Amino acid sequence: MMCTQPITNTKEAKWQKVLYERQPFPDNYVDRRFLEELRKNIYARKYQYWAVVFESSVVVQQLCSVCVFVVIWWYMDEGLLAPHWLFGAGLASSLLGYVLFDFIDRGEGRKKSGRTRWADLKSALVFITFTYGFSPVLKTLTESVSTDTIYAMSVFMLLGHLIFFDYGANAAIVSSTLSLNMAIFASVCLASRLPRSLHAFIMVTFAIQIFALWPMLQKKLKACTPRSYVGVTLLFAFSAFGGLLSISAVGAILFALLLISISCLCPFYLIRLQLFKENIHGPWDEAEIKEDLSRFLS
Amino acid sequence: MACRRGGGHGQPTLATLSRVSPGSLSTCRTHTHNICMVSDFFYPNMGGVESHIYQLSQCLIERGHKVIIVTHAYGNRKGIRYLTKGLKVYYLPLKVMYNQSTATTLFHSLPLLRYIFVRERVTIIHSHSSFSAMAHDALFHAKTMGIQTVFTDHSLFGFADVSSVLTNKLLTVSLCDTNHIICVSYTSKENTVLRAALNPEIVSVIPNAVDPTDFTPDPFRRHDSVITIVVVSRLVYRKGTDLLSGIIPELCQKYQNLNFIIGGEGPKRIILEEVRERYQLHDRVRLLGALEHKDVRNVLVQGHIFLNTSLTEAFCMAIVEAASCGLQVVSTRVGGIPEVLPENLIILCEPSVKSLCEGLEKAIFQLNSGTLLTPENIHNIVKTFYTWRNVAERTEKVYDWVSMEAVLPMDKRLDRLISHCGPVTGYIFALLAVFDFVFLVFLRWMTPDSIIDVAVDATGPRGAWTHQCSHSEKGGENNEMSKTR
Amino acid sequence: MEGERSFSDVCGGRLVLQCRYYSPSCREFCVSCPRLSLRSVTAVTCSVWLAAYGLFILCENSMILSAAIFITLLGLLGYLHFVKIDQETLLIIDSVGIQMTSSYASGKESTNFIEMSKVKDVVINEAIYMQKVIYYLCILLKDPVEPHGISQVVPVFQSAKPRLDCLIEVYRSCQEILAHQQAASASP
Amino acid sequence: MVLKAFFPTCCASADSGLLVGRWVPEQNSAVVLAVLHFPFMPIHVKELLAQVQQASQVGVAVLGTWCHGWQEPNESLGPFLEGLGAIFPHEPWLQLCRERGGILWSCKVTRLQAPAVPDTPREDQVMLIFYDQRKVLLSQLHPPAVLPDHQAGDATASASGLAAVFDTVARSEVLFRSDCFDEGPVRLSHWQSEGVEASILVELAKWASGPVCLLLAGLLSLISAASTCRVFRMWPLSFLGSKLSTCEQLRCRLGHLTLVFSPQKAESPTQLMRKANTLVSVLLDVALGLALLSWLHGKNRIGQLADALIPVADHVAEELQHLLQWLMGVPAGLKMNRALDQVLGRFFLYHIHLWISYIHLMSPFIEHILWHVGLSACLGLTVALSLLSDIIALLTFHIYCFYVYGARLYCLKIYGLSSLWRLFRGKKWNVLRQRVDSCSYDLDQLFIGTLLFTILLFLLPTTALYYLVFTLLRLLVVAVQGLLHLLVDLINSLPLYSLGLRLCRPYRLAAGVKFCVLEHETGRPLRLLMQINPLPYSCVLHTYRLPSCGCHPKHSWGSLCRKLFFGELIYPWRQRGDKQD
Repeated sequence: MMCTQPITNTKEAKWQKVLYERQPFPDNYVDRRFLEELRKNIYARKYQYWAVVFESSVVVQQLCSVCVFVVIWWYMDEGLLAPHWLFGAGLASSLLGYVLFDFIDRGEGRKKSGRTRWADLKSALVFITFTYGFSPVLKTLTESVSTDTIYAMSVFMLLGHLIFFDYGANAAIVSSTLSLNMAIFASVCLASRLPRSLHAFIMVTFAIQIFALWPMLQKKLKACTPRSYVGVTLLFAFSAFGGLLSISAVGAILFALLLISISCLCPFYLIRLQLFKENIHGPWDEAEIKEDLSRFLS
Repeated sequence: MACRRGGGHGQPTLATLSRVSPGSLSTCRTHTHNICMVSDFFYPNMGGVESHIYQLSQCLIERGHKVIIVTHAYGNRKGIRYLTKGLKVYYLPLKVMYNQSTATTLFHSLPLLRYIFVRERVTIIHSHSSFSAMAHDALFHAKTMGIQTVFTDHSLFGFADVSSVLTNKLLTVSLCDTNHIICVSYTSKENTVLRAALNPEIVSVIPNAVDPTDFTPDPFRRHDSVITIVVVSRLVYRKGTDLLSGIIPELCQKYQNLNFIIGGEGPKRIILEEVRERYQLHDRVRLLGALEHKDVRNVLVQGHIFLNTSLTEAFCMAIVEAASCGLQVVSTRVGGIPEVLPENLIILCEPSVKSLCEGLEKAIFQLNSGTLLTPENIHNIVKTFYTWRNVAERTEKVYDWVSMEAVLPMDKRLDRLISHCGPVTGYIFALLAVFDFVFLVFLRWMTPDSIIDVAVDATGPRGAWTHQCSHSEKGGENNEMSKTR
Repeated sequence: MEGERSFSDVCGGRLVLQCRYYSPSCREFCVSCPRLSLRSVTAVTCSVWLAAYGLFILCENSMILSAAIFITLLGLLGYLHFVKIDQETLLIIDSVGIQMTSSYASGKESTNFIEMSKVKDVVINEAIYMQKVIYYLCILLKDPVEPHGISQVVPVFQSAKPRLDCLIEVYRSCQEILAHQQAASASP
Repeated sequence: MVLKAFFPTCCASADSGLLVGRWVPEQNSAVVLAVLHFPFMPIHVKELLAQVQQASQVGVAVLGTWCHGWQEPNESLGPFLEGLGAIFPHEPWLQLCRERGGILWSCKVTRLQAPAVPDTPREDQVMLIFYDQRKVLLSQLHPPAVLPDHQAGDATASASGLAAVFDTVARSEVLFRSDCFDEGPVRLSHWQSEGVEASILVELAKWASGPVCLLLAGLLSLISAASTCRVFRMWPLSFLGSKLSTCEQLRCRLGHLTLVFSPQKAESPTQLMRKANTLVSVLLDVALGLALLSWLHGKNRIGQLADALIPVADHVAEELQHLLQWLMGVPAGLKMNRALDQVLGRFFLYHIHLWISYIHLMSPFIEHILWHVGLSACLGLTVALSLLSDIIALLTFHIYCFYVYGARLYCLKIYGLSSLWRLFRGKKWNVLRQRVDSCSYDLDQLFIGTLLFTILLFLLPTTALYYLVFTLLRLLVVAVQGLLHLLVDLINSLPLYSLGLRLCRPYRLAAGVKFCVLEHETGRPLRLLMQINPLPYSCVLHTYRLPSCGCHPKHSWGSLCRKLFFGELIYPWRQRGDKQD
């Protein structure tokens, strides 16, 4: 097709990648230098297996906390666990965690955020009063709704909590607020199924402890003392496993498999699949701005 | 807009055309084409694609082809309009979905497009801009109807995120059996070839052009007591407005006799205003807001240095216009920009505040030391680079090649779709192509081509316009009005 | 002189164009569609009645049948009286005006007369109609306030949309009369 | 240019004579108004024309001669007619002739000023246009052309084309006054207005109408003054006046009557038409009202009605009670919150209880009230209807209350839920930028927000159901009232007089003219018949419909549905936000 073009004196004329000169080549000429600026995988990262495993422990933690919550709820629903016990345990553990929270980094975080103990006390009071005040309402809230609906809703909400939880990745869908809200919603739904309003009250407080306060402590642990963090994770995982085992063996097995696959297999596959990555870069890419420009506006 | 180029070129071109000989420069100019430009973007909407289509069509009309333009209705501008030299524009009543691009179902536009292609006896469909859904629809239908297709890609696209992956897939499908593709720069060609997995042989590079008579220098409009930096672009992220917001305070603090003139509108305008507030630069940074295309020159000639901070560009018209107005251009080294101007006319920097500031300081130093070329020289150099005549000639060659090719018959087309676009997408779109074909057969049965009136040519060899036959029903006063019922 | 020629409309149906030249200054063009065929009427009626009968079988209620009959009759009357246009006439009289008459199948006639002093020109124009792009003849009315403007566009032969050849026929002879008119008004 | 001769059909059979008419040079057409028969004295003719001219500012002149076929055509006639041209100099000079057959017409135009060109091609270009003088005289062109100012004689120059012809004929009415039977010096033949006796009656009516109008106008002014005095300005009355549709209707009627009986006469035909329409609609209204009145007060129908009314109200209340019972159970198997359900149900039941007792309290007076209401029908059917709608509004007041409570509750829930849903997603509504921003809440905020969100979400179906049911009831009532208002508006605004005119005298309202070509043979002038093209009924309605005065809900269907969904109050009591805009 292109032979119709009289290609003259290409020998001495050398093709340049410029548009402002008439060059003795047809418009669809393809030079040797075509696509020579093509780069591949310049931003690809190399992963260390154990590092990835360590990172994956966050997911394990979250799964475990959801599992623990469900287990506890089941115990209370069955009446095997007296609310006072749970309340006492929760109170003790949260006090312990509170002390730990400041002890780990010797109060730097508190200084940075400038949050006083009075504020903590206040919010704690708010939790308690509101939950206690609303617990009768919660009790009668969903009695006309069928139990299956409630279960489906809370499963859905807990899944959402797991999906939207902030595992430290900067993706678009991550929203810690949403995940926390979904968890609370689920806990309220489940609590409204419990026999008495005291149960409901305690269930919701427990939900706050395990879904709101515990991850904060985790973050700090992970930041400051990774070793102890790993230990805590293992401990937590085993406790969750045990709790589940006491309810149903099959569920426990499946849960254990899930944890193992997440913490061991998935990192392995990630590193394997890295080899097949092919990411094209070139002059046509939209340049991203490296330095932060907020300093001009602050 | 329609009366930018006064008539008068028409007759001489026709004369040369009439006594063209086979041995002369243009190899196969023995016959002319009926070209149909399809794009969602056309006047009254303003932009690079719009002016490209308009100018190219005008030059092709000069060279004796028949050109019509098909776009979607803008507000109450529906039906059929005539622009300068009888350039006929169909504003089709299709729904606009997202920034001036029509919603596509791949089928609903077939009846009207087919009617137009038949009544205008179109031989080549030339679609513009990969962002325009209508252009892709037209390509799809044209292949179904067995008309040669040409596509011009005006934009660059990355490969990183999900959206670009999807759009690239669609582009692959849409271009896999297009006869020829035109890109505006070599970078754009590489990009398109990679995106659509094309054979680079069928991709031509034909740059955009500017009308040098519109952008002439006027050194008396600028005050040499101060140095003025001009920025003309839409104020959006892709044009690097954030970089600009960093550059302004840096330089304004360093040089006291430095002014900025910023033309253009956009969502990022607010950060520029914040910078101006914060550094008290109201007297030195002028924000002009949205500019008409005709005012751009009057803004450009007020400055010494033109700054372009785009983060991605296929072919930056703005810097060519600025250089044509005799300004020293400082620009980021992205996309096709390095190919556009020679080194002595442009200072290329990395897309970062630091590098751009260095480039600007270099330009200012040259300006103060008087080592810059005078605006007239710059204009005279740039004038020869990009002209629409040249673009039209090269596009015409593409048309000639294409018109000698054969359009794939249905079965081959299906094979190509399936083999070329991957298993899943390939089969899906092959199915869609079959549906399209069935729909076309149905339409042909409903209204056979025989009962479609052949339109009276306004342009082209038998154009009522080119030989002013006023007694034919197209001549006369009805050429600027149309109705849609 | 009388002329009767057969053309087709944009949808392929056949039309008959009759030209009557009463005098050099007065001409009449009459486009007539084929009349409503008995077959289609019977087809529609039968289909409606069958549907009604089906409903009647389903729910034993003879109201449906009577309603169906009533509806078909009313629909037919309405169609003939308001929708179906059999004939469209364009009468152009030099220095008096242009008169457009459309006569319905029921014999009802609606006339629209435009004085020659208001007429600016008669042109053929293109428009996007349904999923087609069609030519149509239209009368441009002068804008009373400023003489070169166009205040309104009156389409001619609106129901029977003839194709271009037929329109050109009419257009030519209209232009003759208009030209004669302009010459006469220019000379005194 | 073609010469157009407008010739009255009534003169087609007249004896030979002179053509009297007006020459319109702009579109070179001759409007023949009458034929002046032989024999005559030229001096008499001239003074007659002078009279006519100064009576009706029209340049009437002798345009030419007219010879009718059935006198024996003698050769002396030709030169004699030529000679007439010398006596009555006119440019151009028409010679209209109708041969024996009756269908063969011929017309000759000679221009004395142009002897050099005896017959230029435009001489033979003559067009005879016949018109019915009476119809053209009486008809009124639409849209009405610019009013020709009566000072200048050639005012019709402004009126273009055919409007000029119409105007000429209309203004030279004095010419037609002269009767062909009275023995004047000259004998004219033109259209004769018949029925003189009727016209005498009309004259009497006109003479009498003046003082009557004055009297009534005085009365009406008194009434209106009374209605606008300070007492009615005070708060409750003015509020009621604005809300009750009866007051609206009365006000509107008052306006109509003042318009009709206003002593100054209508200057333009449209105003005259408007007056006539109003009068007719008022008369019809009162007539219908009286009919209703007679029907009501015969055979103690009021009593029966009153006896029927109380049980109906009771029945409605009972139905509502049953509905509430149903809602307090498990309606349609919906999952409602029992506690809230009970609360709401009891609340509404108590209302109904109140309502029933109220009804029974006032049951003895119902009959008298109805009797007085029935009297109001003599003011017109519309007043009675609007009173009826007011009564309906009063009798269904409990439904309205329920609706308002339900709507308020539902509205609160909806807004709370929407804002809490934003909090649930970790967003918040930015008032300054009018958009949703993301924001980071504290832990306790989140907790309380979610708690409330859950509770509201589970309580929503209950309130929504109550709201739905009572809204439907309310809409039913509103629809009934709307129908009544529609009827009232129809009677108020229907231009009956114009419609009747269009029906009986189609030519009185002319949309324009239409021509039809009479049979034509070559060599003879073209003959057209000009007929009046009557105004279509739709245009009549559109042009002459009286301005309606009703209190409709002003918002469209879309906004109505929106309001219903968001639980905002609809017609008639609006929310404060709506009042502002």
